[in-house]
Amino acid sequence: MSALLEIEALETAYGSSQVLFGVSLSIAAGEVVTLLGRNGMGKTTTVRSICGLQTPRGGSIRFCGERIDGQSADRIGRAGIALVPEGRQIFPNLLVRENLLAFAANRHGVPDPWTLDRVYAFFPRLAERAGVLGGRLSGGEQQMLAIGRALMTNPKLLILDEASEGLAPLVREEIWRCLDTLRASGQTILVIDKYVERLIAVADRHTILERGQVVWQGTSAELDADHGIWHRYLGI
Amino acid sequence: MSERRTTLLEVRDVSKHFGGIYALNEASLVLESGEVHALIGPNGAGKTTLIHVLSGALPADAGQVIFDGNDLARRAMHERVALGLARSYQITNLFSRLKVLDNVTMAVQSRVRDWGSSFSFWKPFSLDSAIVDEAHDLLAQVSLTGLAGRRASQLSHGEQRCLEVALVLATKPKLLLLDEPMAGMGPEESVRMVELIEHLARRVTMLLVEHDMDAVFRLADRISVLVGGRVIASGEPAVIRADHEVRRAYLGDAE
Amino acid sequence: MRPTKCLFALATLLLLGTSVHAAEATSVKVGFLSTLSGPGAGLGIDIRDGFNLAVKQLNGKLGGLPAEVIVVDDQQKPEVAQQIAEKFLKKDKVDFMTGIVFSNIMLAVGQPVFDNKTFYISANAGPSQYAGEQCNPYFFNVAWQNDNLHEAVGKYVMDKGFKNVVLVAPNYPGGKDAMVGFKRFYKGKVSEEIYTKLGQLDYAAELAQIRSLKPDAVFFFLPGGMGINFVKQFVAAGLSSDTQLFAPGFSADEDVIKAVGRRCSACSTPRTGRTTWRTPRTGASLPTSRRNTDVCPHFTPSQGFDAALLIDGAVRDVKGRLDDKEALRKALEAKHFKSVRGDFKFNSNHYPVQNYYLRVIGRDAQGRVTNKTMGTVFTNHADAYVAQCKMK
Amino acid sequence: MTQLILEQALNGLQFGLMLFLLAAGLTLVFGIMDMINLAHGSLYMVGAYLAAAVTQASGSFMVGIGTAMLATALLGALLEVSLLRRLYARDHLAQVLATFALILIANEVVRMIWGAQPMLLNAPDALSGPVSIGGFFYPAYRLLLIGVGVLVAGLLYLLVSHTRLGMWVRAGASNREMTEALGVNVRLLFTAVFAVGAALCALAGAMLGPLLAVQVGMGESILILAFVVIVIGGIGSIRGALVGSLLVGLVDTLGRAALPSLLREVLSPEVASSLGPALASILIYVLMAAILFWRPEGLFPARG
Amino acid sequence: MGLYASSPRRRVAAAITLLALLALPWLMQTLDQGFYVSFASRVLIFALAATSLNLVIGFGGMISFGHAAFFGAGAYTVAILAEGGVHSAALAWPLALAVAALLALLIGAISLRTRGVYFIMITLAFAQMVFYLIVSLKSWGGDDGLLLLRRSTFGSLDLKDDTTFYFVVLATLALVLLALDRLAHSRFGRVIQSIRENETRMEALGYPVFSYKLVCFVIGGALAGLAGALLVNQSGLASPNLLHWMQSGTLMVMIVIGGVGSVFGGVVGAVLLLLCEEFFVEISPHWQIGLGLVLLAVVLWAPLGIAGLFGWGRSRE
Repeated sequence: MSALLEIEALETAYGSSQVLFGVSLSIAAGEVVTLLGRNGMGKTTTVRSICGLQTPRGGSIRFCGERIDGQSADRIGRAGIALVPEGRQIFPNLLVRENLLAFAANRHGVPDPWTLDRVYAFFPRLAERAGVLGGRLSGGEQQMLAIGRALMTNPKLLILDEASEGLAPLVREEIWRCLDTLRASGQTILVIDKYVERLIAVADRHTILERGQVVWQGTSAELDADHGIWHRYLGI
Repeated sequence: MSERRTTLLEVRDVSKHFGGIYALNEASLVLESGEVHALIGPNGAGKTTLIHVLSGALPADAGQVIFDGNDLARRAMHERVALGLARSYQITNLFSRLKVLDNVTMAVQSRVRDWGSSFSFWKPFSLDSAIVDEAHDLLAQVSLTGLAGRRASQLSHGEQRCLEVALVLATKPKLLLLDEPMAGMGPEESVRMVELIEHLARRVTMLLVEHDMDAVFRLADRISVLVGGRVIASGEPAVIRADHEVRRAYLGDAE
Repeated sequence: MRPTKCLFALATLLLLGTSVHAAEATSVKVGFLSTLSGPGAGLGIDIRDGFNLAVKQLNGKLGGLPAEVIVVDDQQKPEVAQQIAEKFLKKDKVDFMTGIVFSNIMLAVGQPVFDNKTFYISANAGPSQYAGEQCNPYFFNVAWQNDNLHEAVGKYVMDKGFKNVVLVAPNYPGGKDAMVGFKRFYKGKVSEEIYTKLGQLDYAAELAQIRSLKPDAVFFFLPGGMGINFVKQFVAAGLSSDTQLFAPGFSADEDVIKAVGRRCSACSTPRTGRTTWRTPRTGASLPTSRRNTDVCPHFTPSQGFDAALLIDGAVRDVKGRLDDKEALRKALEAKHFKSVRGDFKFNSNHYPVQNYYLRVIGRDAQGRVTNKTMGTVFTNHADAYVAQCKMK
Repeated sequence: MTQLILEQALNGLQFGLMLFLLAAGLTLVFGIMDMINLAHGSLYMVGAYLAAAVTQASGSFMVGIGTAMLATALLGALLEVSLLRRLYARDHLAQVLATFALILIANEVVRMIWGAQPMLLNAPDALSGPVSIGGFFYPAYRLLLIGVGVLVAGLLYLLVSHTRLGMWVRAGASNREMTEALGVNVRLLFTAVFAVGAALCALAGAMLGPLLAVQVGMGESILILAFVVIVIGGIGSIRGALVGSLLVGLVDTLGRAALPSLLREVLSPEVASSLGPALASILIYVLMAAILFWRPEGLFPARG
Repeated sequence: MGLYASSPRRRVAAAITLLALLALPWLMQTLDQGFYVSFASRVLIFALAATSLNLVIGFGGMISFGHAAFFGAGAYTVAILAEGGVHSAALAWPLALAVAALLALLIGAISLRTRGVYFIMITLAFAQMVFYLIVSLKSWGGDDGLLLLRRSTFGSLDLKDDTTFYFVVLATLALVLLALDRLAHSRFGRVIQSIRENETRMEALGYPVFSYKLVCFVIGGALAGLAGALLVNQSGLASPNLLHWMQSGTLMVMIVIGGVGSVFGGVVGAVLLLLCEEFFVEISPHWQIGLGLVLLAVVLWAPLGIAGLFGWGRSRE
């Protein structure tokens, strides 16, 4: 399995405060990988660095073998990385349909591309709300829309930051099921969330960040076997 | 902690929504004077919103906040500070182009009850030596004495967080709202900050919002857990640690 | 250098320094302050060209002395004009000033000029104040008093039996004078006096108002580009079929005719000059820097031309002794030149007494649009304020 | 009386729609880039001069307008890439001053090329007369302006609400970072928006040229009105710009037409005749201050 | 305050400048260039107006685009009073100051509720209101402005004399600059400058930010009114163009060229700008292209203005 995304010794800072201290991580095509850790440990910063929203101070990021660190966010987006950001950040002034259509693309010639219809079939709720302004959606619907919007770009790598944060249990479950389906279809995914138990079922491998450094990496089986790790790095 | 304590702050069913999303949903909370009360919860739970509502930066949509016997509903931010309610910021929020000492003197000078108002147009500030002396005292308390002449922007992140605390302290608050004082700090800096807060805890009541659980369990007398804009649990650290709901909220435990 | 020669030089210098007013000036300095940019620029440029043409024909001299004409644009702003005037008076120390087009600018500049005892020869602006109570020995006007042309229109409109008239003018002294002047001789019904902003260019609202009033004639006084726009929009609004348009001479000058073309066949305008002045005295024509003057007769430059001739005559009369203000004033009053647009003489308030003619825009023999002289409205007409003038 | 009101309403509509041409570009630049561009009025002036010059040279008004729009769009894009882009991140004071400097430069350059006097730009002869609508005459050219205004508003509506470009523009206005992360080159998009805004300026300048005057400084007074419009409408909102334009156009025209006579009903003629025009001319600024006071974000805030 | 360097060197420079300015009329009379005495008065008056705006923008951080309203209000107050027969400077000038202050209080109280761009636009809107109001009121001269046929009288001083008037202007400006320098280092000055640096933080420290800003805005407006009162005496005309937004823009240009937030920034900018206008206009009628380019360059590369270049103003980050 060749690495789709390869991060080495990534360092990122906001002004005078450094957040990442040499994060290394690799994701192979078709893999689902999680990024775990408590709040403020650098998960979102890692994701923002990958997407070009934050310029790294050191280290390298390769995607499909090409260096992408330091490139502009739109080039990285077109290269095939799509982000479902923390807090959804759907466009409140665009209709649901427009949120999806605006970014529809199949730049890499995926044989069975995501289209509006396919997203609607995937999230029937969005089809019902197609003509509603994004800002009027509930939290769960917004998350579906954010995922759908990312899928419309037919990305090689889908990144979800806080995939189920702030959602009601039933909605949360629906999001998980989506990830299951996407994984089954071969989509490469990097996901950040807190529900370790559920993530163990969804993902192949896990990475735990603590104060800007990778402190543990392993497979789902390994994480499942050692609940002590949860409590050390993730619990209260 | 057996002495009788009086209620300093009472938050009653406060709600705040942005568009269709509730950031605070009938949140209630009681703080007793003298305690360090930690507020924890996942991202987006409404912690910072609650701090904003308490400090007056955002108006609440519903509910009541009683501080030291005063209903805060219609009080502007600066009036709340005068009552003794001061806040720090999650993202460092200083006078970055000013010198460290001037940052603190600005904060000290704000106490109208001690110095009178600042509508003084002619007398040079350099004659207000009492204010400057007090500022030096405060800098000593947060161990920034040697850096008084630097610009705030030239300080390291950890030093800036300490300066932030000094600014809040300078207003001589009865209640200190500390919003993630350890955010973005390295390990050593965190330790220093914990020590500083521990030191302050003897003098002032605190509401501490923090993600660093080690720090929270070390510092807090009581902990409230905010999830989905609602306080789901409130109690002593051991009780919270064992609380089923809290574990679910934090770990997704399906036990 | 021999000491005697040195002494002689020194003595000459002293003589020059102490007895300047007794000596002849070596040149004539004229401060030409006018509106040369913006929508009101047309008139100012014409006057400047006329003035310069005269100086050129006099071989660069006025009254036999080398002429130095400093031309500055006032941007149609009173406070800009004031600063320039101050500079003319205190720095350049000009002997004469001229050029101002707009009365509001004239009024803003006048007092300091007079206080400085510098002669102002107006080639256009003729505010009622300076004709009446505030008349001044240092102010001469070779064109007309503001009201005069409007009086002529008023008389004509009255004579022709129009019964219901709407008046349009900008809200500034010249505009108010125009209304007063018109009504001095027109005694019929004025259904509305519309004051617009000075420099206004869109008259949609005013035209709608005129349409609703259904007048049989409209008298407008809108100098420069304002007039062009008004006529264009008046015709475009379809008002020209029912309503006769009247304007004072400069509002139907060549600029306007060219811009408006044949659409303005309804315009009637009184003028002060009887004939075209294209070939005055020396037979030269206007410089063609701005337009081809052969197209049709053009009036405004003659005002500048006359101003130059007046200065020329007066300077000649006093034999270059420009510091003898009293003599210079007498010489100016004597007006020793013949105006190219038909003769006139100065009244006691230094405003002209002259004939006023009516012109109608039409086509000449070659089919070109022009304005034709139709007849005399006033003969040896003076202004209405002269009685109030107690010239010191 | 009804006819008068109708005619004045048409006048207001015409004025408002022309303002809209200016405000549309301005509001997008303002809303998306958070950039105060005082030089917008200069683009209007340059557009008008180009239109006049090309019309004189070619003899065709249409060619004049087309060329002016293209050339001004190009100029706008050039300006954006070379200069304005550096100002997006700067504070408003820097933006105000830098674009104020552009006004000075543009005015002088135009004065150097075309001289200080107004340029002549006449409407095609066919449109110089009146047409009869519903029993009264109305200038054909003004009707054309209304038509063009409605057409452009319609096209802009289609562009903004029914094309991907429009979606990107709206998306970029509300969340630039996310729009970029989804693969849209927002910098290029902004340049394009700026160019379109410049072309609309040129169109407004060329269309208003025959009605007003093509002269140096023509952009400044109308620029302020355009700012009033977008502040009323909500910065960044095309719909707000349209509503704001029509509101300003109608309030201004009807205010000037009706206020003096309304006042005459209640006040003495002298007071009314001096107060009427004064009140009428400040009406739109009162409107703007009132709207800002009660709805500080304008009528249609663009950011959710 | 740390933002200002108040060095002895600066005091010496100020003293030398003052001496030079005191000697200027004598020098100009000797050279037979009396015009420049009057011109210098004008420059100093604009320096005062720019300084008043610098207090608002540079010190208070309020980007007011309507300062011309206060400038014009002062001028019109004096002209209107003169029209009514009041020529005493002791009465008219303080009244001009008061009228401008009152106008600033009114405009500020409403405008300061808004932020950022909206503040810029609402101050502009108010200034436009004042402009159009004056333009439409025929009894106050309308478009033409109001002539002031004689200068104010000031006790036994003969203000009609250009030199005397110059000294009055110079004294006024010097006093205002001294006061401003004191203010910059006073408690109030510290508060408004800190508000400029970080408004929310000042609010969070318990300062009633709105009141401080309003007071600063009113002082700025009042001083602009004083400048207007002097200007109408210098020029003899209260013109509506004094109230025009381009006038606000010009004052802004002055302080940006001179140095935003530096005590002498307004003076430096006004002197430079007016001198350029006076002398370059004779070199080329298109000198404003140069001005525009210089302004662009200052904005892009020297955001602290001339004062910043020479380190007179607040030091750079």
